[in-house]
Amino acid sequence: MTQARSASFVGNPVVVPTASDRPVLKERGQREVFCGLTGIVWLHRKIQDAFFLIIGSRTCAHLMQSAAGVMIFAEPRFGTAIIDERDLAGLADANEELDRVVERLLSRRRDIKMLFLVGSCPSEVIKLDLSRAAERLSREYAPDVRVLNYSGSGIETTFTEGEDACLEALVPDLPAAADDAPANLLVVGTLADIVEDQFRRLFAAAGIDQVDFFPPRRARELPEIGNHTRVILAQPFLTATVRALESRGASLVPAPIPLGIEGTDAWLRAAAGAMGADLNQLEAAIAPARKRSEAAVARIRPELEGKRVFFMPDSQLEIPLARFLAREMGVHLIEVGTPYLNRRLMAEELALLPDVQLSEGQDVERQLDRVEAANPDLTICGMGLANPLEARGMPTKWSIEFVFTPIQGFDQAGDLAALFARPLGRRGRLAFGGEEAVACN
Amino acid sequence: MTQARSASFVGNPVVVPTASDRPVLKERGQREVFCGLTGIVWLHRKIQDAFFLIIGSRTCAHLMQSAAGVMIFAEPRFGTAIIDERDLAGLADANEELDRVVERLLSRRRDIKMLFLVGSCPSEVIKLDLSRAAERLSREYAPDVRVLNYSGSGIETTFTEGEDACLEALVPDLPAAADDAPANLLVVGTLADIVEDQFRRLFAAAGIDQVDFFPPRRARELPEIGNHTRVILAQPFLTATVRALESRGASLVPAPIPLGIEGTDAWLRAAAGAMGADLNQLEAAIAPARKRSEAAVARIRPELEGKRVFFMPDSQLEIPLARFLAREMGVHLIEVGTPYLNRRLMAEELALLPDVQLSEGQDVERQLDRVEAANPDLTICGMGLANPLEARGMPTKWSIEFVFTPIQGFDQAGDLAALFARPLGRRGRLAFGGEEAVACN
Amino acid sequence: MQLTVWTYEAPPHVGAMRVATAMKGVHYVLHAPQGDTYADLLFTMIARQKTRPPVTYTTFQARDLGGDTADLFQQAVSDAYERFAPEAMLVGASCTAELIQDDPGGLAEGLALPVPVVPLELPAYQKKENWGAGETFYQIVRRLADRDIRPSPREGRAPRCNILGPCAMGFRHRDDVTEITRLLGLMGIEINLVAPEGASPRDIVSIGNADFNVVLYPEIAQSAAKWLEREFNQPMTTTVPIGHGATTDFLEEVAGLAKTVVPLSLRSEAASRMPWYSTSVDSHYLTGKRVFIFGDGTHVLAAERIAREEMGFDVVGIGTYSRELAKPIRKAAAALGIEPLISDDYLEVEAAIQECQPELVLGTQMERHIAKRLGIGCAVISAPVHVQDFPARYSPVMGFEGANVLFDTLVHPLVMGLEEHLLGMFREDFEFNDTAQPSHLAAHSPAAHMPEPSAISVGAPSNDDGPAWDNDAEKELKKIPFFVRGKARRNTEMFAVEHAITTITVETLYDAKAHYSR
Amino acid sequence: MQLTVWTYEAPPHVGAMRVATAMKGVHYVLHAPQGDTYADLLFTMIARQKTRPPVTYTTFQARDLGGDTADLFQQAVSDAYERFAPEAMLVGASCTAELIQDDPGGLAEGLALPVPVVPLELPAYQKKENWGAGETFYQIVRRLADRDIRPSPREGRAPRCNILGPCAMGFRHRDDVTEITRLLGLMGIEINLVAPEGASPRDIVSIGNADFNVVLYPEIAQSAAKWLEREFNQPMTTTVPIGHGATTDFLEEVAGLAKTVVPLSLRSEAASRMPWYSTSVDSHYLTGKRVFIFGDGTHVLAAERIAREEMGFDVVGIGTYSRELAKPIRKAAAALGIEPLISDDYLEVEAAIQECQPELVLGTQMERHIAKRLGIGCAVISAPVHVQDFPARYSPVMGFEGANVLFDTLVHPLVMGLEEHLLGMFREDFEFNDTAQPSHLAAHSPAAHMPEPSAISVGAPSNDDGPAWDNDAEKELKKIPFFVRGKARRNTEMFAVEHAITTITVETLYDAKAHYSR
Repeated sequence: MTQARSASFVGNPVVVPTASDRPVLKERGQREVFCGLTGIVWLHRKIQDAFFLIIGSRTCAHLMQSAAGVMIFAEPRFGTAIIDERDLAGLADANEELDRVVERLLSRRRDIKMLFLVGSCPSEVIKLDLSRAAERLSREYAPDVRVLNYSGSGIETTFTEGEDACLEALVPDLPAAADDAPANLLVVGTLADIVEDQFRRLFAAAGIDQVDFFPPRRARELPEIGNHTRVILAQPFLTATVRALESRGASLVPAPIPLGIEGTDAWLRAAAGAMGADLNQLEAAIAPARKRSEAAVARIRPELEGKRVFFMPDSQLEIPLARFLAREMGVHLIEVGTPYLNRRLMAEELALLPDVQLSEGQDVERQLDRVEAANPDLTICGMGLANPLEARGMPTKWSIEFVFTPIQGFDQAGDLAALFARPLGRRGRLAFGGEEAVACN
Repeated sequence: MTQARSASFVGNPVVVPTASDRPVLKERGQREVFCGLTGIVWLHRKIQDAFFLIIGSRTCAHLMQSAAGVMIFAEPRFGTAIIDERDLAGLADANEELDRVVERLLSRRRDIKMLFLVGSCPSEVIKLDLSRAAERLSREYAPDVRVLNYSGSGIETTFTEGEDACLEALVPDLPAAADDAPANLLVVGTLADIVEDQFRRLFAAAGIDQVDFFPPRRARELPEIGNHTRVILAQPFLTATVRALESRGASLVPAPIPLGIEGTDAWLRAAAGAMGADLNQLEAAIAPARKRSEAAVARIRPELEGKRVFFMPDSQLEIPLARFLAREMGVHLIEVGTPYLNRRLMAEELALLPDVQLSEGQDVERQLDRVEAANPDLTICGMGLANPLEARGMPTKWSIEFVFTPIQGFDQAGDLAALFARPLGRRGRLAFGGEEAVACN
Repeated sequence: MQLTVWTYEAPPHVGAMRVATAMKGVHYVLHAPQGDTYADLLFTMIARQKTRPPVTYTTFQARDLGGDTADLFQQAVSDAYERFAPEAMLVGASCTAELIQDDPGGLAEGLALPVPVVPLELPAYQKKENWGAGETFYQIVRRLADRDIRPSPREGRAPRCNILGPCAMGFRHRDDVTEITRLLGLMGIEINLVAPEGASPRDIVSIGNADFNVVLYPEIAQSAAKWLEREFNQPMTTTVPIGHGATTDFLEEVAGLAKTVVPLSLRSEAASRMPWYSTSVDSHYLTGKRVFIFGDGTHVLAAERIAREEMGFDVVGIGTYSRELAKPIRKAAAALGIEPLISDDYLEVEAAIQECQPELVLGTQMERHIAKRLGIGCAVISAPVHVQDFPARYSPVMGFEGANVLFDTLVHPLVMGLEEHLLGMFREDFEFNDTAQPSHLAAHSPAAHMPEPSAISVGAPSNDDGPAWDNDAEKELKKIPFFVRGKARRNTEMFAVEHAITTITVETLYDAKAHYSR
Repeated sequence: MQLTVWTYEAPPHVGAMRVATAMKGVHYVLHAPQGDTYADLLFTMIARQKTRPPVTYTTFQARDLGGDTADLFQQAVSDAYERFAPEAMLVGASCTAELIQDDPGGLAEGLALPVPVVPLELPAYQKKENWGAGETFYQIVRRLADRDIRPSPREGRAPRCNILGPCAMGFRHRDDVTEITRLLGLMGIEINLVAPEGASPRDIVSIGNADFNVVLYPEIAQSAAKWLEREFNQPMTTTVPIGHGATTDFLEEVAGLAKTVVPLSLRSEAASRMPWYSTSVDSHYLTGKRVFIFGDGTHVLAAERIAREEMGFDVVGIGTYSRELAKPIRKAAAALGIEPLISDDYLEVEAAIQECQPELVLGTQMERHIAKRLGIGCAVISAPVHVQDFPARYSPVMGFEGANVLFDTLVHPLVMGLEEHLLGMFREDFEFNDTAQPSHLAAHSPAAHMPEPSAISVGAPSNDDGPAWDNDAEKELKKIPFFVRGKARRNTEMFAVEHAITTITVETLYDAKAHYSR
């Protein structure tokens, strides 16, 4: 398979006017999204020797076990130091209390190599200085345990921004690359292990061997960073992390997110271009995977073509996902909400996205009124909102699934399409659903 | 603990007139007992590399899975070659059919070292010659698989007699000991592995090292036998096996069955005596275990003392068990039924057994009339009869449990007592049982 | 001869026992050796019945075979009549007695007892339990039903039916009857009798008093119901009300026969929780799960519809041990485009499941063993019964509550949706090895990691004679979570065979994945 | 600060949400940041409710903290009133808003809405979920109950009661209410209202119309019921009808309050299957199993009685996270002669269970994790709830059907009696290794053989600072089946310590066995 091909996308492109300064409906009102603490649900699985200690209230602890509880097999690698009356009344010294909790934790759990102190709404409001605590504890437990801190508080972060904050906190720990180090490619944002392996194989086949992934699978396997580092994003929500990486000398490779065939193709080409790889060799390397993914995606496209889809704002993945649906699956987008729009990081995505109502922020009641009025074929939304829509006969998809599922890259493009098709297919399979909601509880 | 003690029993002996030619109520009528096939349930666990292939009807297969099914974790090491119309009509040659089944079995299951062809009621009635088949197949599969046969048919064998028939079939395979071999002790009858280990330790401590157990844990570990072999029974139901062993030159050591402290003590002494061991050394060896067993049994005795117990005929263990209950637990025996009474093998037991109504054989309806009339505190009976008695407010104990539970030896004497006490204790614990039977299905 | 590890059905005389035990005032004298008395424990131990089955066994022995077994049988019949004073008696032989050809029917007739005696001819080397139960019930109805008893005119009275089929030792019959009786009550329909369960010979006499028959278990009641249709002009239901949809259809069918209408509340999707629970977003992950269904004909047919229409599964294998219902199973299989497995050979079923690599098995206690060995989830939906199939709690599989029970039962063995995702996402996590089981199941790990089972194995692993996997491909396969790995392996191998690939590489794995996407 | 891996209760405002969601016509405005909206999924996802909880969150952000959060709150209340037009409103703060001290009650009052507004003071750093639910319900009743409404004279009418306590997200509340309503119906008692579940503010107004109150969940209903007793002279029930015996006692108590008698059928042992199933010979093996019980106060107290009187277990550990019910738990523990564990520290519970080495744990979803890690069976008998606690099928734990459900639930995790025997008999059988699990459970092996859990471990294994085992003794211990080995190990070590034995030999093992026989 050495035949060189042009970079033009070969799916079923939907040609639409695009613009990066397109109008956005900005909303302010009740938001129905997780706070940044929720990122721990996947981060504690990704970085296997890290532990995440939230300094917060019972609400934080309950959020974590409710959002993650149904997904946890073994003991989690996270916990909460619950602030109580005595801490608030000044009867207990918060730092001493924290030291005691950390000591209990680390003495029981000696496999921890990195400990994140994670700030929460209450810890922010009472202005607990976790960065000083992290420094102190890091000194105390060096060299066994590195202690870092970041905030996942809901007054500052929304859902996936927790990962952004966590990675940002990690950046200062990245070892500096030598000035004469060869260029390296740093893929940033949590990916499934199997997807990382695939990308690594593709890059290797294209002659790019200096590839690192961030976050790493183990806390001590931190990639080097320097002026020759090319950063490419695997996830869209990494505003602060990119800023921090750039401050370490790295440069950002503009690219869409590697979702769908088109996104993956452009992403790989952008990475290869930035690394100065031979594009013919790249083409030869990726053609087989792209070709089979076209077949896989084409098989599912008829189930989605022409369907009307509404994205509630949740993970910041909404724009890349919408772009994939519109351009590769022929979906009609009704509204694409995002909790926060970073125009710079989303520039390549926005250039591809068809003309559609974009919204940023949320007033959940009004937005649900719009959903109701539009009666979409599929609504992508948070966990709390899905069943009430299903009960009204409107199929939904949990937005969190796109964070938890291997969907990036060619060989997952079919899976990604299938994720969207599943709720529609299910309605088709089931002999139910003709009736209006009737309370059955 | 070297203090020598006399052999006199130290529990709470009940002194009663005993006689080995005591009168027995012989009954003939409907019998409610398993056939000999059921022995496979424990034999296939005891001899781990043997497989038991029943040549029988669907009833045989169903009996096995019903009686044993609730107790089986993994795949059983038994199966049934079900005779069908074609075999009966002579359309198929039974021997060819059997060869085909055995080939299928052995080719799928290469861990089998010994295969028992087990006759059943139908195979006996149609006079299928399994011994010739076994010879033929043994030749064919030598040296990998030894093929033997015996009958577990219900027209010839009752429950535990299946083990007797199986062991009898094994006896010709025992290697002959050299004429000048030292005396060896052969403990005959299935015991739990842990009990074997205990006896082996006690015998070793008493200076008796030449001890073998039969059946062995693996089919190829057959003990030697000869004129110097002393056979002692761990189970009472081995009439044919003893005969076969005697025909190989072994001599039977008269002893009670090692149930309870008294039985175990006498059994160990009989064995040691037959092996010419030093009785002082024996006493030193067994005293600690006996002493602690006295404490264990004494703790349970108050729960059983004075209770009235009825044994339905089932496993042939009835007489030794009744002897234990009467003499060590102060139980009042109402009737002790046994499916078959071998006066020779039971001589030592009968000598110890208090005066009590003995019955042999069964007319189940009349016997249940007697149970009803006596209204015992505890009835030991087969699985099919227990719940109807429980429903009438009469506590029961499954007789099969005494075959499946490690109860022999000093360190199990407490467990044995507890087995009897449990149904009574349960009635005491539960807040139910005051009501007459009310159909609840 | 057939090599049998487990048998799906008992011999036919056990079917007769089930009918005798279900009824009141009946006694069955069975010419049989002592070993056959084991069957009592089915009823008193597995089903925890409080009384012994009304069965007398002659328990003849080898020494009786000379010639007095016929006397023994007559004596047993006389004694049983004396002792139990039944309204009617059944007489017959088990497998061994069949060989000695004593003619129980003739011998019993010779006694000229003052009650009806129904002779049963149940060929033990040909037929099995369900046939035996069906034949027994048919013979009883035929012998006892009074042809002069017919329903009064319909005007001014409620419609009236018989419920036929429920039996002792039946899979959930106890609660199915309660549920169906409740639903018929809500429809305003009177029950003339339920039989065999709870019916006396006297009740059977007036079986003709009903307008129509509700046949819950065709295996047991169909012969009798067809005879009643022919001789009494009683129409019968043909839909078995297992599952939400089938229950709805059943009620419509009943309404047709009863000339009434189904009340609105029973036509609503809220009549059971199945529609909502299955539609709810939490159930999306059930979509397209590959299931293999095996059991008795009635429950397999019902499970097939539920799996497809109510759970959203893909049915990838279907079969039954009920040869009597082979025809409708073949039809269902044809509609699915798959080959049905009509067999009572456990080893054959095991091989078929292994070949099929489903994600879930809906089967019997026997398939539970198979699924355990293969590390696949399994829900029990059919006889043969086990003590676990007689729970204390209300557990019908019929009617709307039955649909609720089935939803829970079918979902239980599966890894929950979000767990699936996390397992797929972070395969390398050291806590996510193959021993990680559905978190709602206690202390478990899949059999895949148990020592190789010593069972009669079904032969070669799936890739023994197929294409070989290279090292990298094997490693890549291991990155796939255990609950879909079997399917991935199978698909890849099928793809390789179709494309004449002899060595499977990582590329083959992904080519196959794309090929079979969805 | 308290290190928490799992928390047994949510914060108190979630308790308030449970009450608001249970009721009709109520809306709750919660001053809280966006993260707190996660609580919606408890209701819509875990309990699969079809509508969002009637809760508006202000979702203030860091940038709002300057000063306009009070305005934000008032705006949210106004908007919510406009949009949802509730009959009554609840207002309050979550943990974060509590710190900024905006006074939701005062702010809402300032709006002078034309409906009752109940301000909730739920100290988030002090109190927890159940207290929050109880306080909310009490405040609602206190605010809305019309003191002029009292029952008419008893003559000539049926007795009438309120059922208090059932709530959204309650452990089996949905079905408990159905079961208790059914039983009260059979007693001829009318239900004035059920609350909070299903009650509107209007219904609460006429709460005084009942003769007495049935308190199903003291954690939630006790404050309100005590107030009603004081202010309305409504007596209340004190027996919680979980278990056969407790249900019987409850019905007697109700009959006393209602001045009526319990019908014979409800006094019979056949009212549930528990008595017969537990008496039946198949259940003898349950006798003396050592169980550890932990959960909320109500369910633990009930489980303790059931375990002892109805299952025949030995209760060797008992505890609760409900500090409100510590007193009766202490009393129960004293009667058992054991120390109760009153704690909401998961790690402490874990340590207690490990120390106790029970054969079965009756606990919550959290103890399920612990039991899994220790390779012990566990049945879930109490909140906190999990999606598995909202099954499709009818699954009460109260009343007679609740007793049936509990019998099945408590027996399920155990190895069945005859299996126990075979496992004990042939330990050496290569198929009987420690991975052999109860045969009725699918594809499992105990956690004991899973890779050492990476959990926050509760420290040293039981013999680290105790007597050492010699080689032979260790080997002998391994011959004991896994499901009693923990107990044997513990007993032997206790015996060794008591007798100042530093090295445990085979003889020590058997000396200890004899010492602890029974």
